[in-house]
Amino acid sequence: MSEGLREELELKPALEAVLMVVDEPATEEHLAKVLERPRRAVADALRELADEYTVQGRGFELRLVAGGWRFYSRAAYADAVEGFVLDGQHARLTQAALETLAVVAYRQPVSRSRVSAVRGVNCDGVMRTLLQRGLVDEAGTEPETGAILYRTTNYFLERMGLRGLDELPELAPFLPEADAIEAETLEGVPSFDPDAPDAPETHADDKTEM
Amino acid sequence: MSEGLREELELKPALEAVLMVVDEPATEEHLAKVLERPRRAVADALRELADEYTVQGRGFELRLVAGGWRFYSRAAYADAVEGFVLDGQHARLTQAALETLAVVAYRQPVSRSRVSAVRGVNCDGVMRTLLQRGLVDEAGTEPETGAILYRTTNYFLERMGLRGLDELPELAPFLPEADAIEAETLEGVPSFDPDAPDAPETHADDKTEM
Amino acid sequence: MLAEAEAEAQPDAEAEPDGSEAGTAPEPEAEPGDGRFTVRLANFEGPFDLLLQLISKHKMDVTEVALSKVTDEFMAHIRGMGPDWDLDQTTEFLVVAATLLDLKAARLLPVAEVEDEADLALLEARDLLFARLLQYRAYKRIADIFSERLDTEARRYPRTVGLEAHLAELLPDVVISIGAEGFAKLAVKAMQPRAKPQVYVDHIHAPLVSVREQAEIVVARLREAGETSFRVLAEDAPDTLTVVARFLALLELFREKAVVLDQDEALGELMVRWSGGEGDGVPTVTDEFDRVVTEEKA
Repeated sequence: MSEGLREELELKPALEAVLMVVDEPATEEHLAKVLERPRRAVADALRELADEYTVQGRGFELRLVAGGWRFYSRAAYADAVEGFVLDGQHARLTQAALETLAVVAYRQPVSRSRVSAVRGVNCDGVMRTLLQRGLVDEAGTEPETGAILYRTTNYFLERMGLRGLDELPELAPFLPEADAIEAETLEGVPSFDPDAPDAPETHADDKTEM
Repeated sequence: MSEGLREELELKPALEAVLMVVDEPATEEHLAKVLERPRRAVADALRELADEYTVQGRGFELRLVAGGWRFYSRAAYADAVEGFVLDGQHARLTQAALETLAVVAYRQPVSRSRVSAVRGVNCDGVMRTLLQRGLVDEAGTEPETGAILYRTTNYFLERMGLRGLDELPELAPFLPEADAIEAETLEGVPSFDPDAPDAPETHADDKTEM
Repeated sequence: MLAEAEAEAQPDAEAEPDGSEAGTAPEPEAEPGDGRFTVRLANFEGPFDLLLQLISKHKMDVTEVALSKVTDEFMAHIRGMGPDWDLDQTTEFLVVAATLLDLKAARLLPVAEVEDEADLALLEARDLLFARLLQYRAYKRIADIFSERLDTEARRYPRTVGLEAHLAELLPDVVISIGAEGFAKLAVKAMQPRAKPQVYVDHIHAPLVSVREQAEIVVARLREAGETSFRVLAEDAPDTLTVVARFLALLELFREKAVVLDQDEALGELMVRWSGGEGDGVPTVTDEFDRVVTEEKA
């Protein structure tokens, strides 16, 4: 990271920015390294922030759990959070989650990067949701790349009302006719498009879905 | 939810606690329903919180984007965040894609051929890119011609940081002789909200004198 | 003149395509050229965009702009940029230059008083072209604003942290309401192969029409009919280009004194009479119009 970062940025808001969006708890070492500050300063700043939030009666808190720092909802407001999580709105999957689930179902076992390549968008966040909802789980790793593979679960079958994967409908009847594809393809891309993905792997990062 | 919740909890920290766990922008209606408070009170509290974070110079901000509220890291600390978050960086759009997106944004729902007519070149390939990136989607067909119509998505609003389409800048100032242009161009494009954090009028003015 | 004054106020006006031209060296503290195209004409010097603006504000007459010179300058500019040439800039130039050309053509056509509907239509067409140009420029500026906003927004990251395990357990059961068939359709849609990028050039190169070939058709018909109108001769032409080719063939035949042309009034019916005799030989129609247009010096 640039020399400028260390000079210009205040430590506390920089820590707040990072911790607000990182997925996994961050260790003091890692934070100190990326922000180029002494670990001691980082540790002090984190504790000061945590105290500020408590003093100000914020609904969130900054906690050190198992060696890493992370924002959590404050326990006093657990009822509100649970009410939100329990809300019926969470029974439904987003369109992105459904599509990703469909790709996993028909391509399993499959890695996240393969799914991203097929869908043309980064699917990391969505895959996390599907894991969390128990609809997919991990099924070993790809021998060549070491990438984690995913498959659908029994819970998925249950929610779909299927007895087994062999009851998933064949895709063939839903495929557009060959000539229809060709016509559509020709009509669809007459102009040069420097944006079009040449390497799906890289393109997949263009957009991250939640 | 229990009668107790409404009585005991302060609204602002309860909102903070809930917003810690939201995955996608949360609407004021949804938050009001879950917390059992009037929408007006929820809306006011959210705005007060957003102001507090700005006044206190926090590294995060609370924003209303695409109809919902959520926490973001503040732009000033992007370098620090990027030290941790590797994905989520967006590939830039080409000039052609940006222009097509601009026409769709103001003319939606609009067919490809109408967009091509404005830009003077075929836009099919570019439209496909925008579809793939989730910035536009299909919105039915034109009754007379059967041509597919396109509109911008919520994801477009999110990427642009807009609350809604009514925040798009006015087109009229960019047309030197507005009265010479078909009137429909000018309809339905109110100006950016002058209260918006980064008053886009200033961008607009920068661009007017070339 | 005004154009120069405005051009000077605009830093981009100093952009040097290749720095080879003497006498226009940028000022010492001026920023290095950003690769933007600059037009140099007898009556104008400055960025292309400024030229458009002046035309749009009626401060310059499009008929006084030497488009061929603008085109030559642009080609030089693109060459000067070498491998760094910009497809977007080139495309934009083509779009705008084509519109300017339309506009200029419309302005150059003779217009007397607005008497009949044809004249009105001509004026309307001209206004439409003009409107199209302005509209395109408006969207281009909006696109710049979009680009800025997208860049700014990309520096803000949303919180998308997963639920803690104890909360995730509370989540209600997932409801998948689209059914197995809907699910399969969704899979097909999601897995549909994306088209590979291709460069289609059909819209750039119209199919070639040979004036020589069209001349043979015209000669054959005239020999048979003796005299007919150009309208009849061009009646079955599949496209405008063929009509043009047949007209050019007529000009060539006229030059060879193989036809006699007669038109009573401007824009009236053009009558064509064969005067090339009975022999089998086809009068010489050169390939003048068929040759690939080579680059012309400005």
